[in-house]
Amino acid sequence: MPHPAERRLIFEHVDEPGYTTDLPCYLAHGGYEALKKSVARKPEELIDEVKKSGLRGRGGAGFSCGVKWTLVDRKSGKPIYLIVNADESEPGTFKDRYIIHQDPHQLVEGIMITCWANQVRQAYIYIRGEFPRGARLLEHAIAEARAGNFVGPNILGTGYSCEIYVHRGAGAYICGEETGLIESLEGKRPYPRIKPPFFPAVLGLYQCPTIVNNVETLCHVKHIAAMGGEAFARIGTLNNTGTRLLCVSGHVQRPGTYEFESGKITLGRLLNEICGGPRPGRQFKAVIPGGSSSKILRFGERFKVKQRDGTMVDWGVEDIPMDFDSLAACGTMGGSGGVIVMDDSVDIVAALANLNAFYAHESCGQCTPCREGSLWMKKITARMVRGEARPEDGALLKSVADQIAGRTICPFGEACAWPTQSFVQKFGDEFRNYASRPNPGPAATELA
Amino acid sequence: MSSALKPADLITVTIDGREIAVPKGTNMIEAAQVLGIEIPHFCYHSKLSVVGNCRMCLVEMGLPALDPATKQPVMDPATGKPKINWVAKPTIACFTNASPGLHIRTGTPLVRECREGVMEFLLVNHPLDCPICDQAGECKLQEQATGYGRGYSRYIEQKNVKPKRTLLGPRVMLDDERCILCSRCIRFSKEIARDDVLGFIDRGSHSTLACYPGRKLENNYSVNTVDICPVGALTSTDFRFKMRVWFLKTTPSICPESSVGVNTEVWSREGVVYRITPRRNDEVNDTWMADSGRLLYKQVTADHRLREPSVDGTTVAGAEALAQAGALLKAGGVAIVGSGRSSVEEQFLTRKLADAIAAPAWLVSRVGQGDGLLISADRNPNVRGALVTGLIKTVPEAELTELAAQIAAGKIKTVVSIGEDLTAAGLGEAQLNRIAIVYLGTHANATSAGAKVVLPTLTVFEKAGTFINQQFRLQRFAPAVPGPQGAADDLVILAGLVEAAGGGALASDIDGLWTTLASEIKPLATVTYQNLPATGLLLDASDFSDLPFPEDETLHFNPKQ
Amino acid sequence: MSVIQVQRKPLTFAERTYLPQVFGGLMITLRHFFGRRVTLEYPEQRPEIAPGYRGVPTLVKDPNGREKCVSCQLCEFVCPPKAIRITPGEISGDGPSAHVEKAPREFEINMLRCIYCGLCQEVCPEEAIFLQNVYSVSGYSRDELVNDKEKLYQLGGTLPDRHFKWDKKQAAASASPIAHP
Amino acid sequence: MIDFLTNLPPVVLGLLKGLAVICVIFPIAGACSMAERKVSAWLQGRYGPNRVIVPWFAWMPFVGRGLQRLGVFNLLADGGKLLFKQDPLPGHVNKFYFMIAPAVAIIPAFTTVVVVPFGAYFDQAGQVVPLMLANVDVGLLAVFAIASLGIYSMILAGWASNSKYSFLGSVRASAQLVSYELSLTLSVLPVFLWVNAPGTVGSLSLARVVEFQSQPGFWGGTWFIFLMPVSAFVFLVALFAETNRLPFDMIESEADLVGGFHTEYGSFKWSLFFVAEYAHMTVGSGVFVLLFFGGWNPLPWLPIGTLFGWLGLVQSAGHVSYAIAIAQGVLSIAIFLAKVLFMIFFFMWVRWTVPRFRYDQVMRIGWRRLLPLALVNVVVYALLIAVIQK
Repeated sequence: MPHPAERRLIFEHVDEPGYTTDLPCYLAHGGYEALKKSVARKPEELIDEVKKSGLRGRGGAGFSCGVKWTLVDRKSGKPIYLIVNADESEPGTFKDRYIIHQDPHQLVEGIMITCWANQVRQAYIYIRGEFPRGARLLEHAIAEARAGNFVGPNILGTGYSCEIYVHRGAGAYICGEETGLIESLEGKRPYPRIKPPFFPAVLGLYQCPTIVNNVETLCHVKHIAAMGGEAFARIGTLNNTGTRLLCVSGHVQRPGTYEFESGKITLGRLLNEICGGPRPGRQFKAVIPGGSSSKILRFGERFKVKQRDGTMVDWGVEDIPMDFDSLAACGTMGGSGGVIVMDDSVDIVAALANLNAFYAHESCGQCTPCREGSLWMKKITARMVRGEARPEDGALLKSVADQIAGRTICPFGEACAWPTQSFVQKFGDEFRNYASRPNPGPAATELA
Repeated sequence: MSSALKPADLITVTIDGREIAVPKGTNMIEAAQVLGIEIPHFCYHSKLSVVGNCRMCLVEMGLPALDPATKQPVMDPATGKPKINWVAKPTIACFTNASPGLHIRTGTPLVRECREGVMEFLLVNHPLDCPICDQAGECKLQEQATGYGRGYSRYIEQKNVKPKRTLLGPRVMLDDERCILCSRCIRFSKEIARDDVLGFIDRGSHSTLACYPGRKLENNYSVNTVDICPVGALTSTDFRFKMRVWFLKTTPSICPESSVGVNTEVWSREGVVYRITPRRNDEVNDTWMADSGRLLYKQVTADHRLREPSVDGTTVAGAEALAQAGALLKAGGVAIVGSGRSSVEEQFLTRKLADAIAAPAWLVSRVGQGDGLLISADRNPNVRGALVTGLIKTVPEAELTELAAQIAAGKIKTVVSIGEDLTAAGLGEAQLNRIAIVYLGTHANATSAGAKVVLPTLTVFEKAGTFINQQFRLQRFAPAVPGPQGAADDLVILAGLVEAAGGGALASDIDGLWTTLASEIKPLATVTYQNLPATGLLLDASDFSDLPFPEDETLHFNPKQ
Repeated sequence: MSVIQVQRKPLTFAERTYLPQVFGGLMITLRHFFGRRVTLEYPEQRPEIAPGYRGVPTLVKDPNGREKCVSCQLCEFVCPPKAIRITPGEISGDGPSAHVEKAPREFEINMLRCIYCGLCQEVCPEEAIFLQNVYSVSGYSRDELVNDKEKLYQLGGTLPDRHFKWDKKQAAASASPIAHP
Repeated sequence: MIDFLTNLPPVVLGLLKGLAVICVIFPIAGACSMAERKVSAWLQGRYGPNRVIVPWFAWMPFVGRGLQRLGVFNLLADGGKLLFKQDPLPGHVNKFYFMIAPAVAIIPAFTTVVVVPFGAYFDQAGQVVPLMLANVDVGLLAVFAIASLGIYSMILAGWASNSKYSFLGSVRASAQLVSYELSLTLSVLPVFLWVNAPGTVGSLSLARVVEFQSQPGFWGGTWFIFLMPVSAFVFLVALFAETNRLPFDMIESEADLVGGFHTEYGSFKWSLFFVAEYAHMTVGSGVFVLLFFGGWNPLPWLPIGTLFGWLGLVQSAGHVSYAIAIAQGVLSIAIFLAKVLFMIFFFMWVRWTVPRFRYDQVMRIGWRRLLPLALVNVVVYALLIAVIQK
């Protein structure tokens, strides 16, 4: 059962007894009503609604969805494509998969509304290769929707046709980056493109204007279409509208995916109240609030943050509201909503070694700093965990990370540099003393 | 090139505080080069598409701040110049094209730090085996590590292991550990050679250059990937481990492979040629050349090279052979078979010889399949030279049928062949038995074997001269190595023959000859050998515009235009 | 740097006559006349060669008996009198040090030209060439004084290695999951 | 025996004597070159030549080894080498004068020996008979006159060599010789003023000078070096210059003129120059010993006659004992030779101690120091002698 503090839009029916992924079940719960309503309106009106809603992309960057749509080059005469980014590869994030597994038709409806709003004739769902069941569910849902005339030619008798294709990736983190994803979709190595000039809104899939949206974002579009942009904007806080899916994992009593009004719940309440606090006899040590690429927060840190109205507040980690702006003000980011919790049993160097191993494995290898830097950082942390740490390794790690961030083609550079930068910055003492630590933790031996 | 542009097409950009006007869209590496500012780079190549993956060319970029209301540039009251908004993150110069008001800075601490960082990253998994690497000495990684690197290593981990000695094709060897994944070779194969066989496999730092399974990098332009490889990852199997480049002297030359006239550098040491590489000429061959042309230097030391003058198969002194040839010429009934492989100067002297004894002259054509890139159908490098100098009046044919008929008619008793194999040119045993042959050439063949007088001459690598290519572009080549002891410069022999035949004394040195050339050949009136531009000189070809040349379109030549 | 003007002391009369100085000098030489002889009687007595002595340049092998020179030709390049001549060659792909790829096919040092400057040793990136303690070189013909590769290795012998660079490289390669071709 | 000798025709006798001179001086000069090498070595803490040995000597215990260490056989080897090695004749030289120059060098060097007494014995009358080839009155004048001819060889050699170095060397040498000849001559004047007291038969014979130093009594037995130290000094310095020895070897100047006058010479011709130089040095030393060191007198105030007396080597009156005469002669020659050898050693000692003067310094010393000194010396002694002998 949902926690009383939750506000469920996307997860409204999720986990309801008897709620299935089938079309009849979805229709019985009011499915595709929003689509029907939408196709009766002008596409421009819908874009306005989304703009009014203040919806921000849920993929990680938090870019305004309405603005993204307006940036699309509609004058080129080329077809416009919609790509649904279901390549949910960020460690600690599992919300899109949950949506697809529990309510695929909601996504399909969101896609169709978006397609109508942007007059897209072909939409691609790029789903991660590791989600075979999700892909099958989506394919099934699309077939059902086509049978119900929600997808395909002449939708709902409007004369508007749109096809959705499911494309399964081959399993690379970089395919979650929109231009890398586009390359992959085109059948090439997913080397991210250089921006500028290759903004998808202008030169996207097959050099045509392309919209790339996250699964959660598109689900929100459905709700915006249903309730209206202004109503949606009233949910959550100013500039962080709507609800937010948070995926809590790690050392809490009740990990899971929760949906809250954006910014209405603090990190402390989320972890202690909703998720049941730390494991018995343990204390929270650190938390990564927005997927593994976001910067880590150490419990005990204080943040002086200037609010929108000009007042200064002094927050501890527990007091940070879970929205894009507050987390950014505290030096980290909302990202994809993957909250990774670590208690005092965690060997922080080993944790970083784990993350670095991931990033070294996932670097595409296109540009130099990330390609060589990520592997170097992995080798350093792996060596440290292996018991060959040197006191200067922390500083070296930081320096290597500094050489990556901001100098790469795609944001992966930051994604792999930020964890290292923040880990070393906030747990510098542990890195310095790692060589002389008294008792290597079990995680260390496991990693080594 | 830029002088042809109207000033309106130029836009002003500011590099390190210095302004320069460049055509719109010029990228910042090229623009900075004009100012003499070097922006280091690995993956960028002016003739290939830009990918921006090496990140070596990071610079700071700024654009004039615009007033949001008026869209006019905001002026800085302090300097009176537009205020510049500098982008916080560094930007790659190779993908930053000139736009109005663009500012870049290449010498700031941030840029320096970026370069140091990228150099360090490039070197951490590089094997640093410069002592055995053929690229050492012309390696951009070495140069830029010296110029922009830290000078020390902080890397103590195990380096990546990748395949070494992978044979990508018959002429290209790959050492993956040295590869910095700049993808120049991939782009070249795809975009220039149109043979998309290369690609990366694996990912991240373990990325490895490889051929498409079952394919090989064996197109006739494969060695260009070796040239453009900024490190020693791709090496030429022919040049591999032969000599360090810093010992080699380069001599500008022209590839005699076809009438394209590819500009080349000949790399030699102590009289031995080690390799040939393309020399950039944006009007002819850009920075490329065919693999087949690179091997032509082997003819210098070929076994069948003619090394001694001979008369009736007996080795004699040069002067005696020349005297024998002169006697034959004076006897009359002489025909001359010139060569499309001779230089303009030699063809001019050949014409003089023909004039002196009123001998008819022919050329033998060599036509093959053009590849549309840098090998044209006409495999003689200098047929147009023979036309310009007046040695012949029309495009030559492959068979000397007219000569054969004249021999059969008994009009011809002596044939002077300039390096042409008469047997291959259609003269049969019956004709050859009736004539005495004076053969001037570099290599032995059936004709030289049966020649009365053989006068060994020099290859294109051993002499100075000029060729006129298919565009009627006069291009110069210089001697790279000395010729064999017994061989003499073609010009000396020809001038000697002219004199022996009573044609008067002509200069036999290149500069002296050019004064005669300039005065006698109208299109060359203003030219001397020394003042020829490095990119060659385009001659007026209107006199020959209706001749049926065999060439099709190549890289910078379109016969239909 | 400031210049200090040193006033030279005026000479005394005795000094100006030069005779006391001459006499003093004579006394000094006389002391040596009766003093100990310092000459080394060379062929019988051999000088003690100090470490770092720059004798004849030689090629050395590593403790595993592998020739260290990879024929990078830097010594040939740096040699001021151009005494070194190297013909590089490739190591066949099946030998124990095949991974090194390159070794000199011929290596000649002309001792008639060598000036013992030691630049070749200094420049050698592989620590393969050493000026060792052989200082007496003689021969009956010019050819004899051109040391070929065999002679150079014979003179050089084996020196301890601090790095085992190539062996480590080979170990890393064979330990790597990527097959070494 | 002696009779037989004395009764020989003068020409034959002269030839024999000349032969004797060559046989003595030539080896001495040769030995000096070896001595020079040994002395220089010892002065510098070296061993010097000590390698060569003849096999027969090698078989001799101790002696052979000792001779070898002394470098005696090196002398032979050197001589042999210089005699037999190829004698180069450069193409650019004036061949005649080039060839003749070494001979011209040798002749005056050996000739001067004629008037130099090298020993003495007492005849039956108790008169001292000096041992010399020609006891002529001109004595010292002959030495000076002939010795200064030596410079012609150097000028010849330098000029005939047709080489800048040689020419400069010989020009310097001639200038130097002229400069120091004056001082040399002036320095001995007081000696002869002293010796040739008014009224006596004037003589410039060197034997006379020795005789003078052999007189009994304090003043009589005083060597002239004590009576006339300044003269001795000036003579010595001028002698160094005259014999072209360091620090006055303008003629060779090997630091700036390669080899000076002999730059173009080699092998035997070259060696002749050195023999001449050493011969000059030997004769010069002899003259110095005779003039200032008491000749064959063993010690100051100890005339040789007294020594003979102590040793019982006295001729009984009226009867000439050849044995005694020979013994006396040998002893006096030995004493004289010892002194000469010491002087030669002194020459070498100075050479390996004092650095070479610059040419201008040589000139300045000669003209502005030594000549005034010699002049003053003459005047002072002339007055002094005048006063005393009055």
